[in-house]
Amino acid sequence: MTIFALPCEGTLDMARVNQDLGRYTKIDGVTYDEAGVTITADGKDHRFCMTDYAQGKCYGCTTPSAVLADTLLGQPVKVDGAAGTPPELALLDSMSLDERLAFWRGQMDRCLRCYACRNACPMCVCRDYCVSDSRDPHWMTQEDSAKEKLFFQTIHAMHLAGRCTGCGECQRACPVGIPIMALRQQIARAVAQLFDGYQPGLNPDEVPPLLGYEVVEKNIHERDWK
Amino acid sequence: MNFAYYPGCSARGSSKDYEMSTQAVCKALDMRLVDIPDWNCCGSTPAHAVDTELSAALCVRNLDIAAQQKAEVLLTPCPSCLSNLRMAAKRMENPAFRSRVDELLDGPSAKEFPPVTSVMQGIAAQMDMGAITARVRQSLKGLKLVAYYGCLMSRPAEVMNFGDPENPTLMEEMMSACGAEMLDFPLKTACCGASFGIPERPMTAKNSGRILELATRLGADAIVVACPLCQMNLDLRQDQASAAMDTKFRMPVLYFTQMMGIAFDLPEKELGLNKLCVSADGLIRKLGELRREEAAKPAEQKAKAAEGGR
Amino acid sequence: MPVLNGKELRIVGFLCNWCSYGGADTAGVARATQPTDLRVIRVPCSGRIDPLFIVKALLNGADGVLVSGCHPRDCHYAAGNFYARRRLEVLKQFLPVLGIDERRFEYTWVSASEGQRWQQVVTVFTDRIHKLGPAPQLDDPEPLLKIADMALTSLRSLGTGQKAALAELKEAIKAKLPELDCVIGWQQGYDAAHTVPLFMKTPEDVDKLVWGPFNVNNPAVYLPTFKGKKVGIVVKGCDSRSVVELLQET
Amino acid sequence: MRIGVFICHCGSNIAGTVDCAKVAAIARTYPDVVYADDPMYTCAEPGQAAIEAAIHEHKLDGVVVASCSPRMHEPTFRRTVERAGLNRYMLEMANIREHVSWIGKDMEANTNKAAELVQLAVEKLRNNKPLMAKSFDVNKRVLVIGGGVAGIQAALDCADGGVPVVLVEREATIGGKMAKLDKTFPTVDCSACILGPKMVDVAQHSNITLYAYSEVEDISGYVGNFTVKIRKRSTYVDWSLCTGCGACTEKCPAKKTPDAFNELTGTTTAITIAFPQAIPKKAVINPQFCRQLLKGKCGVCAKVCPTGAIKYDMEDEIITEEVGSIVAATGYDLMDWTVYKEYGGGTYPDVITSLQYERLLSASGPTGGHVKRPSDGREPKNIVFVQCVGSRDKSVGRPYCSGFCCMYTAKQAILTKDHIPDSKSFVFYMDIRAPGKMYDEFTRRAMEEYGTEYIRGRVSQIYPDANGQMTVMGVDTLLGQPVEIKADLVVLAVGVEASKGSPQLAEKLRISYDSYGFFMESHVKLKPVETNTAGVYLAGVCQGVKDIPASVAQGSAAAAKVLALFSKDKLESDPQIAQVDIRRCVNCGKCIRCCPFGAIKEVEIRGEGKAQVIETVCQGCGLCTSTCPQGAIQLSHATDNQILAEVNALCQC
Repeated sequence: MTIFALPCEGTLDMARVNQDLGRYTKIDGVTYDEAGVTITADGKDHRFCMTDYAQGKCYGCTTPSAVLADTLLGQPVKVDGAAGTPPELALLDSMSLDERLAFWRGQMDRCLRCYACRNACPMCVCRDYCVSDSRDPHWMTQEDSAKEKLFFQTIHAMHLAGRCTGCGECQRACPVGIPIMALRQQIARAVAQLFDGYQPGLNPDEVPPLLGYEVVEKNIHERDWK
Repeated sequence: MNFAYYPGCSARGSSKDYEMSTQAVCKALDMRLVDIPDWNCCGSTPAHAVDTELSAALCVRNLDIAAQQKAEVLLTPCPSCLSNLRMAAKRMENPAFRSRVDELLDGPSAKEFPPVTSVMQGIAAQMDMGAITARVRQSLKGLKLVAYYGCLMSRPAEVMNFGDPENPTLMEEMMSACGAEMLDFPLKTACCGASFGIPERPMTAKNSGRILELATRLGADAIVVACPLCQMNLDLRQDQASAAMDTKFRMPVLYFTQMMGIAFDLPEKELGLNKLCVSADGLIRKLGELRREEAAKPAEQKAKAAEGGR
Repeated sequence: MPVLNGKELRIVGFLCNWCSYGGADTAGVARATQPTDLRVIRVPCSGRIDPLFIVKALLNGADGVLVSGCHPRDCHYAAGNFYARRRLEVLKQFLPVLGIDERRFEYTWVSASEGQRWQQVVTVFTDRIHKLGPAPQLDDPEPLLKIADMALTSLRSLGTGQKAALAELKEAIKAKLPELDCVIGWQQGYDAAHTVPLFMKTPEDVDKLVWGPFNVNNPAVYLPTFKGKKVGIVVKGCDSRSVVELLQET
Repeated sequence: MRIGVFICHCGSNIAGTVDCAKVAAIARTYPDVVYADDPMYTCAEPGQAAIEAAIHEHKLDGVVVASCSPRMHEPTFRRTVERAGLNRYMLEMANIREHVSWIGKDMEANTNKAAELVQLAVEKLRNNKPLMAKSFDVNKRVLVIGGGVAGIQAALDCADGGVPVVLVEREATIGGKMAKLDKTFPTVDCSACILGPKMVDVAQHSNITLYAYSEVEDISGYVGNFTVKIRKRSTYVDWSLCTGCGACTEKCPAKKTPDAFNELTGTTTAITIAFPQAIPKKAVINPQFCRQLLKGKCGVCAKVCPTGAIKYDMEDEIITEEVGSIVAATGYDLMDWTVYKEYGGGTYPDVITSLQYERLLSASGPTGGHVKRPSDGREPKNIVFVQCVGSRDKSVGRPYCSGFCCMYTAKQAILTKDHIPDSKSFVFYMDIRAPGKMYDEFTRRAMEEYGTEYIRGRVSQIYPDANGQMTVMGVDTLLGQPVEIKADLVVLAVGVEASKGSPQLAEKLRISYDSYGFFMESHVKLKPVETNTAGVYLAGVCQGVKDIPASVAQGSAAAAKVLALFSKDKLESDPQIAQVDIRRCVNCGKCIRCCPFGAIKEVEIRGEGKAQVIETVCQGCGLCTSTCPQGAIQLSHATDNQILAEVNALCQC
């Protein structure tokens, strides 16, 4: 495999872009400037500045240039500071346990169970053999309930534990815009905390943390039962 | 630095010399011992054998005072007091017991008591042996001593936590810090029989006699102790012990504080050496001669001697 | 079957056959009285326990889930519990984001000889669950809709990448193309404001390659379909991490 | 499916706190359950017969037995259903005794819980499939680890049974602790005389390969097919040439070498043969004391050796052996008694261990069988024996009884009287434990015929007094008086602990061990020789404290287990192993990465890479199943669907 790469300056959050474009019949064209783009739809101009309309992941992105490439053109981009809590996770953090339950209840009611999230995920190796639609093993019913849908999100998140690079395709592909990144982000945070700041997708030689172990785990401690 | 201090009854009576020397030595190590106000007997009388709650109450009252004084730690010279105070504090962890004791004291006592520790451990916690050596003015180098802890200081292990209950070594460390040569003393934690001093006189005499006999045979110049009862038995009753072993012991029995006092070259009257029944004069004389001989020797050795000969 | 209403809560236990199940037996043989809530599912090894079993239980009405295996180093299968330890710990930290109290799930180690310890574990855990009370169910609460605040400051300057060396990149790709079956990238989609994947096989295809803020999707998703083929791929920084992760696993 | 359910009363063990009839009634309402009954004793002959009858009568194709723990009777009931023509894996058990009736008295709660556990079993059973065992070849050779009396017995019995034996001994000679003993209780016959012949048999038996001065380095494989790496430690003597003539030991100048065989009671030479009856009777150089090896000059032994066997440049050698079964007989060591500071903590020369005293008594010992005090070589007149030093003593972390000390102490008291007629022996004891055949009579003899004075109580202090005697202070708890005895020699009956390195060996064998390092048997009462690892058996003290007759008996028992195992040409592999659904497998390799046994390999099937389970290697832990994202690899009898069925049975609101 050969990897070609250019330093990335960010990509647009098309969900929010479309929201602000509103209803239109035809896009006449796009003009670019350094800081953003101007989209002309039905003769009307809409300017979108990158700093306001980038995808959530782009703001906290620490790897604008490819971490591994055979052909890497352009200058490396300077990144200052470490990524903070991503917006989706921050939202969940701000809630109580009961609120979170209610939140997912609401979000899952909106889920169409279209599996776009799964199909867009580059780390979903199962492809046509996803447990969500198999009978053996029979992990899920086909019932269209919040429970089943949230359970599927959990399956996806768990299968990605220690592997998800936070590329955000699942959430971007969601036709109803459910912030399902939050689930992956929570696990990523746990994995980083447990395994010395481990971040997936930086070093091809590393073993994914959940496919390995230490006899003595530095950050996992026996609880006492007194 | 100030320390809350519980002298205990004997400090004001039979073991005045212990009290004096303790005060003097601690002063020399700038540890000021401040009596807790209006303290009372710790119940280290038959009380604890007769009525645990009553004897605990006696201790708790003292602990309570110390707590009101906001003392960080309470020091006491007497192992018997120490063990009673600690026992009481431990028993008070049981709510039922606590409520009964509070009743006896009419009024709830402090939720938390300051930890109680012996003067010996107090000193050790305060400074390392090097610091003690540094304070030595007249090294005990050349003296052969045995440390006798008695049965109380290290037992029960979980309450007293004084190192290996069968083989404590703190007193040896302190004495050798003062330059003395400490002989291995297998009977260091044997019982001197004090608690049977009245009803079982002969047995007491035999127990003490055994200790004196071994110390004499090992060629010790003196026995160093840290317990008023042990001291009384081995010193005041040395003749009885001699009789029991039909021999004549002449074994000075000094408190470790008196020994340190000597090493620190503190005035004899501050150490209450005159209160000893078996005189320590011979010991002092021997020490004097040793030091004079040394003084005669070349200077650099003298320097060494000042370091406590270590 | 319903739990004894008011009396019991639903507590599910997953026990490894060799240590903890034996420990529970030992407790029984010793007639060590325990709360009755726990229902034990016997598995060969704690390593067999898929964390999803636990989520399944918790989402479907379990008030508590207890997992117990052999002590580290004592696993009958050498290392099963070492893997379990990592996975269960991650699960424990994951649960709260779903709105599930992590105290409702616990894992521990009990050996076949530790009947007393087992009694202690069951008693303590059951008490804990009773203190927490019945678990709230996903269907109970009124839906709560909130939206994340996207007003963020970036760690680096964002832009539209107009100065990017696209031309050179195309040359580089063309140069490599002969030895590759295909190179994955982006091309303009049905209008100027959208891109779609581009699979370059000829130099002409390469000319269609575009670069910019509309290159939203992650081409790495197509890599597995090219398994065994000589494939090239154009990536953004984030995409490259997916590629690296895929490399880790093959 | 047609399921039959049997709720066992287990007399009153279950029925006492569970309404078995009610549970049976509830069970009848479960899907596919066509028959339910509550017999008095299901495991008893009539109970099992009833199950077989029901299977025939009601055409059952699955059975649930609710009774004791499956760890107890699963094999029993599997055989039962098999006799009735069902596949043994069409049985499920609900543990309503250890997990229900024995841990609570609340009838209502227990009955409800029992019914639920039965429901779990039914739901699991509905997902069960018949499993067929595969068979594989057995390598009919056995490895015996440890050449003490237990290991020797196991080795000889196996060898006599026609099985080739590999015997590995850590020391330079076999014989273990028994070889160091002078006499044995209760018959007071010479230890060497009864053990010697057995040792010679080992040396001469055509079926036994002996690796002395060797240790087990690594063990891999599984029952029937173990591969063992053995480290032959360097002896610096080529044993193929050494005749054991002893010329080297006479000439060796390093005469101050501590004598390990004599428990350090005497000294020996740097090159030495442990003792006259040693097997193999070969010389070994102790590199810590050999002048040639330390300073590079001496070489006397090389000069005097008539066969030129000395090899100063010899190195360790690793040998690989293939065996089908393993017997662990690693024995014991004495605990480090120097923690007893009140006994001098090892500083008094005349306070010795009982094993050292054996050497002083032994004619082949350092004193030629004349009892002499280590300090001044004088013959002791007053000997005090202190029992339970490091036994039954929580304060030093040794709460267990070492079992045989009471007996050998009595023996040593008797021997002392024989050696020194004008001597007087005292024994401080806690309780006298003499339950064996002729044992109590023996201790009585020590007291009544030999006038040994037994004092019930512990010793508080031992210290040397004036004329080189030891003062032993203790208490006589029967008289309630302190006692004090002047002793010329004090012998401590030091408690035993598992031999050094037992935990490490247990790891290699993949068997469990307790907190003291003793190996864990499969079942305390019913499987005292087996371990939880198939094909690995235990003999002697390594499994728990026992005396010579018991060790010998267990050695033979272990041999019987090995011979029984080897009586089959092929073994059945447990079908409860992982299976790959190649249609679902995407060859992501996660299972291959995790498997602790390397039991999964990648194979090419119709041009596609797929995972494949090596059936004989798979141990059935199921780690792969919980690792595979698409559930393509399933552990038979514990599949996702079977466990999910149980979860769903419990959680379905």
